[in-house]
Amino acid sequence: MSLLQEVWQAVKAIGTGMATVHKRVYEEAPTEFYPYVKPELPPVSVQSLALVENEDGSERCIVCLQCERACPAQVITIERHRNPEGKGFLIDRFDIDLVNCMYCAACVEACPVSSIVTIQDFEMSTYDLQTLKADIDFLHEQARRARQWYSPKFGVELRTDDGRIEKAPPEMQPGGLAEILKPAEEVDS
Amino acid sequence: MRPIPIPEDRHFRPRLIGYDPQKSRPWLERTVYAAYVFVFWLIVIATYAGVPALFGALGWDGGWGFVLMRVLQVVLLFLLSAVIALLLILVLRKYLGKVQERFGPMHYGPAGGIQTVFDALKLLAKEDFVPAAADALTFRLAPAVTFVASFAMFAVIPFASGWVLADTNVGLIYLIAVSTLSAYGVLLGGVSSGNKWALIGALRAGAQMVSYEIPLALVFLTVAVWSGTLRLGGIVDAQLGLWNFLPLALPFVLYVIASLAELKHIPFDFPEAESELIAGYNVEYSGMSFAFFFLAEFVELFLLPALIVVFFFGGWHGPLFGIEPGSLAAGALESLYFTLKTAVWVWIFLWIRATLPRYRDDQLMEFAWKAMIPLALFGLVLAAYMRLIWR
Amino acid sequence: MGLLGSDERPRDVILGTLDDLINMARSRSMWPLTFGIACCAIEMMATWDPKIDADRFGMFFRNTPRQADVMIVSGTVNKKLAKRLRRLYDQMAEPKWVISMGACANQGGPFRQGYSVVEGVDKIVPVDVYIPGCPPRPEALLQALLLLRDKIADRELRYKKPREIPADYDVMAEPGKDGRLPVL
Amino acid sequence: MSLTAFYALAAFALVFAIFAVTTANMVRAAFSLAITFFLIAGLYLLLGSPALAAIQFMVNASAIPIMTLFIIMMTQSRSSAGPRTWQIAAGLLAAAAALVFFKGAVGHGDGQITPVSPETLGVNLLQAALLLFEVASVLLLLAMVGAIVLARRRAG
Repeated sequence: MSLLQEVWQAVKAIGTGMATVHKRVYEEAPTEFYPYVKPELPPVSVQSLALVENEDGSERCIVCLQCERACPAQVITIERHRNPEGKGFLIDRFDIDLVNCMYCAACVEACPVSSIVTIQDFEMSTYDLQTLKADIDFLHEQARRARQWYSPKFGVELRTDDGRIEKAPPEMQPGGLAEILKPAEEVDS
Repeated sequence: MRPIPIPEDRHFRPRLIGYDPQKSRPWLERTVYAAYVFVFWLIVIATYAGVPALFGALGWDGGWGFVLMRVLQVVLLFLLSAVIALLLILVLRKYLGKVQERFGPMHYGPAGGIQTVFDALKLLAKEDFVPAAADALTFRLAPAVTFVASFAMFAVIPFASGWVLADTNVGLIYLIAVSTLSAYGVLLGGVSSGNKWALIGALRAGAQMVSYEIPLALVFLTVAVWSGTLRLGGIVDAQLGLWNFLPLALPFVLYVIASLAELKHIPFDFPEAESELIAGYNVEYSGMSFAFFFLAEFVELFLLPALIVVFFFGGWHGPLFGIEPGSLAAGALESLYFTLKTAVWVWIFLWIRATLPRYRDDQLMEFAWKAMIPLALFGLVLAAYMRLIWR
Repeated sequence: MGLLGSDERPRDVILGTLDDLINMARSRSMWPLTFGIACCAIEMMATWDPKIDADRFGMFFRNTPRQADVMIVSGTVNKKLAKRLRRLYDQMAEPKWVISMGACANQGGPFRQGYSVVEGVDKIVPVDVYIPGCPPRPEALLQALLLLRDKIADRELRYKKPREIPADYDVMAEPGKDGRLPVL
Repeated sequence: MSLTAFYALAAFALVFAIFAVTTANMVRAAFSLAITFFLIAGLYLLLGSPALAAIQFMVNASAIPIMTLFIIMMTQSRSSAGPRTWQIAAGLLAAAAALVFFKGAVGHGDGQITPVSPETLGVNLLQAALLLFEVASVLLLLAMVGAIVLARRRAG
């Protein structure tokens, strides 16, 4: 009898498995249609780097070399000279080697003025590696193309349609809505 | 300052070519499948009714004219097997995708309908490579042998009453012989590749196919004993009152299991177990030779379910709605019934493939020799006894 | 790279159309080789998961290099692996393409100053598409695969051809302190 | 037409048989042996016995060469030295002896082919030739037992 029972168990198990598999057919697939629909990434997702300018077009970067020192992969090269008319420095060269970059965002953490930021542009694949040797123009262009970016000091910032830079509403900030709304809810209850 | 010039265009976007569904469209998918099945049906009608009618009208139905007619029919059947492979690969990929909660191929052609055509074209144009360690002649022959072995089964498959190439009275023995033959190409391909994975895969394939040949042959004999004939048309006609899967339930289950093993199909896909042997016996094959292995596999995936239908599910039988049997319309309708019944069984085989994991090699052989063969012998004796009592 | 002639040949009507058709078929049925090296390989697997589903574009993995069209180099290639990588590339049947995935495969990435790291897989095999990132997102890999599709479909006229790199296995292994090549 | 088919089948069967015994590559030898058996099955078909042809196809042309291939794979011996001179001589001698022995059968057909149905074959096998049939099965059983004994001894 135990043999028959074993056979029955096996048949039942296979039947259950096949029924489970068949139910999957009617489930809705979670597929994003990537090249047709561009996926929305969370604002803190580090896909590429950019160098933000101020709204009036002046340089936000103060050329303090903090990012160059912080970079673990040593992909940032900055050359500067002292500003002849006033204090501070002017940029001669600001290169980020996006080929060898680890996208760890240590430079973004280190930046005191939130000039170097992370953006969510992941479509950086290329036929030619030289397109990824980013100079300052390219980094600015990346920032201008981006609709939103992130730095730890200012949080998520948005570029509006008329070119102004705004701080994102609290629900868009990282860990945002939950953290901000929690005390309020506690007060309510 | 900068030694290497940087290109102007830094951003590359993939072109949005291809059919853009944005969501799955089940009706479109079904239309594609139906179109393939319709082409299949047309070819069947052309092969078994069109060509003989044409040759009869021309008066070439004797001597060499008859040979020419048969050659034309075989060419049409080759076309048929290509359609089968294109459809079944597409259905397999889309069905496995559905089961895994994703879409299969869906952007090239309506609902991905011509994806497999692109695959076939690519394999045609790809380099066909013979490794230095291989025995070139045997290496080249093996895919052809594999394909011919599965293709030869078409000779005795009845698509409708009288729609069969060779309605021989030894059809069943021929089937046993041909299905033994399909181990050949696999063995030859594996041995001649000069590759250890191919050799192990071929060894496994040979052991598995030869072992499961025996229960398969015993089931064939059981059906022959029950129906009292070795002719496939006769077996179908003997099922007019009652389809065989009811009285022959045990041989039917054994047949399904053994044909899964013959197909080298999950859960018995040892010869090409990807995680153990890279691709098994066809590891060194590329381009067209590999395509022929693929073609043979999917033609078998059609033929073995077709044999299930012939042996156990009444072949071409179905309601004829008052059409006179023997006419062209009746034949077309019967072949449609046969095709649809086979399609259901192909789907069940794919379902099994989507569900079960792989067996273990020694368990497989143990199962064949210690369970399948005694049960098949028991089924044979039982069928003979039942026939003595009831008929 | 085309079967029926090189790109330099002037386009004629019949062969040109046939060549276009074959390139179309090739571009729409690219089967990558299962060849994962490092953390990028995890993202490579994720590209075929339900969310991204590269199988929509007719791509699925083949385990044997003979039947594969695209090699995705997904991770750090050290000098010992370089020889194997080139061997796998040589085993692939023509036509074949290479995608370099992630910083390590592109130019060595954070490990580029290591003594054992190959600084860029394009020193060993001709690379068609590069993906930056450490590791790149699955969508980025899908983008690269589609860029490669466009490149193949265009008969590579618009793009610079990757340079042919000779299969000189000896340069891939650095001699040891005794001046002899390591036994691989 | 059947005469043409007969000559074609016979000629190819001879060619492949000669190739099977002369080639040094054992895989090719096994394969051409199988082809020879196929062609002989075709000859049976021409003689009006499809059942015998199918059985020849099944046993001699499929099962036996597959076993041979299996043995070749297991022993990893891909090529042999090829036939030696004395082997060729012995083979020719055996062929001549066979020709003499079957001299009476050559060229004595009356051109009439009587088709043999599977029923006739089965009835003959189990009535007239029952003793031979049983002796053959006992022989096979002995071979099987012997194989098992050999395999067990090596394992123990």
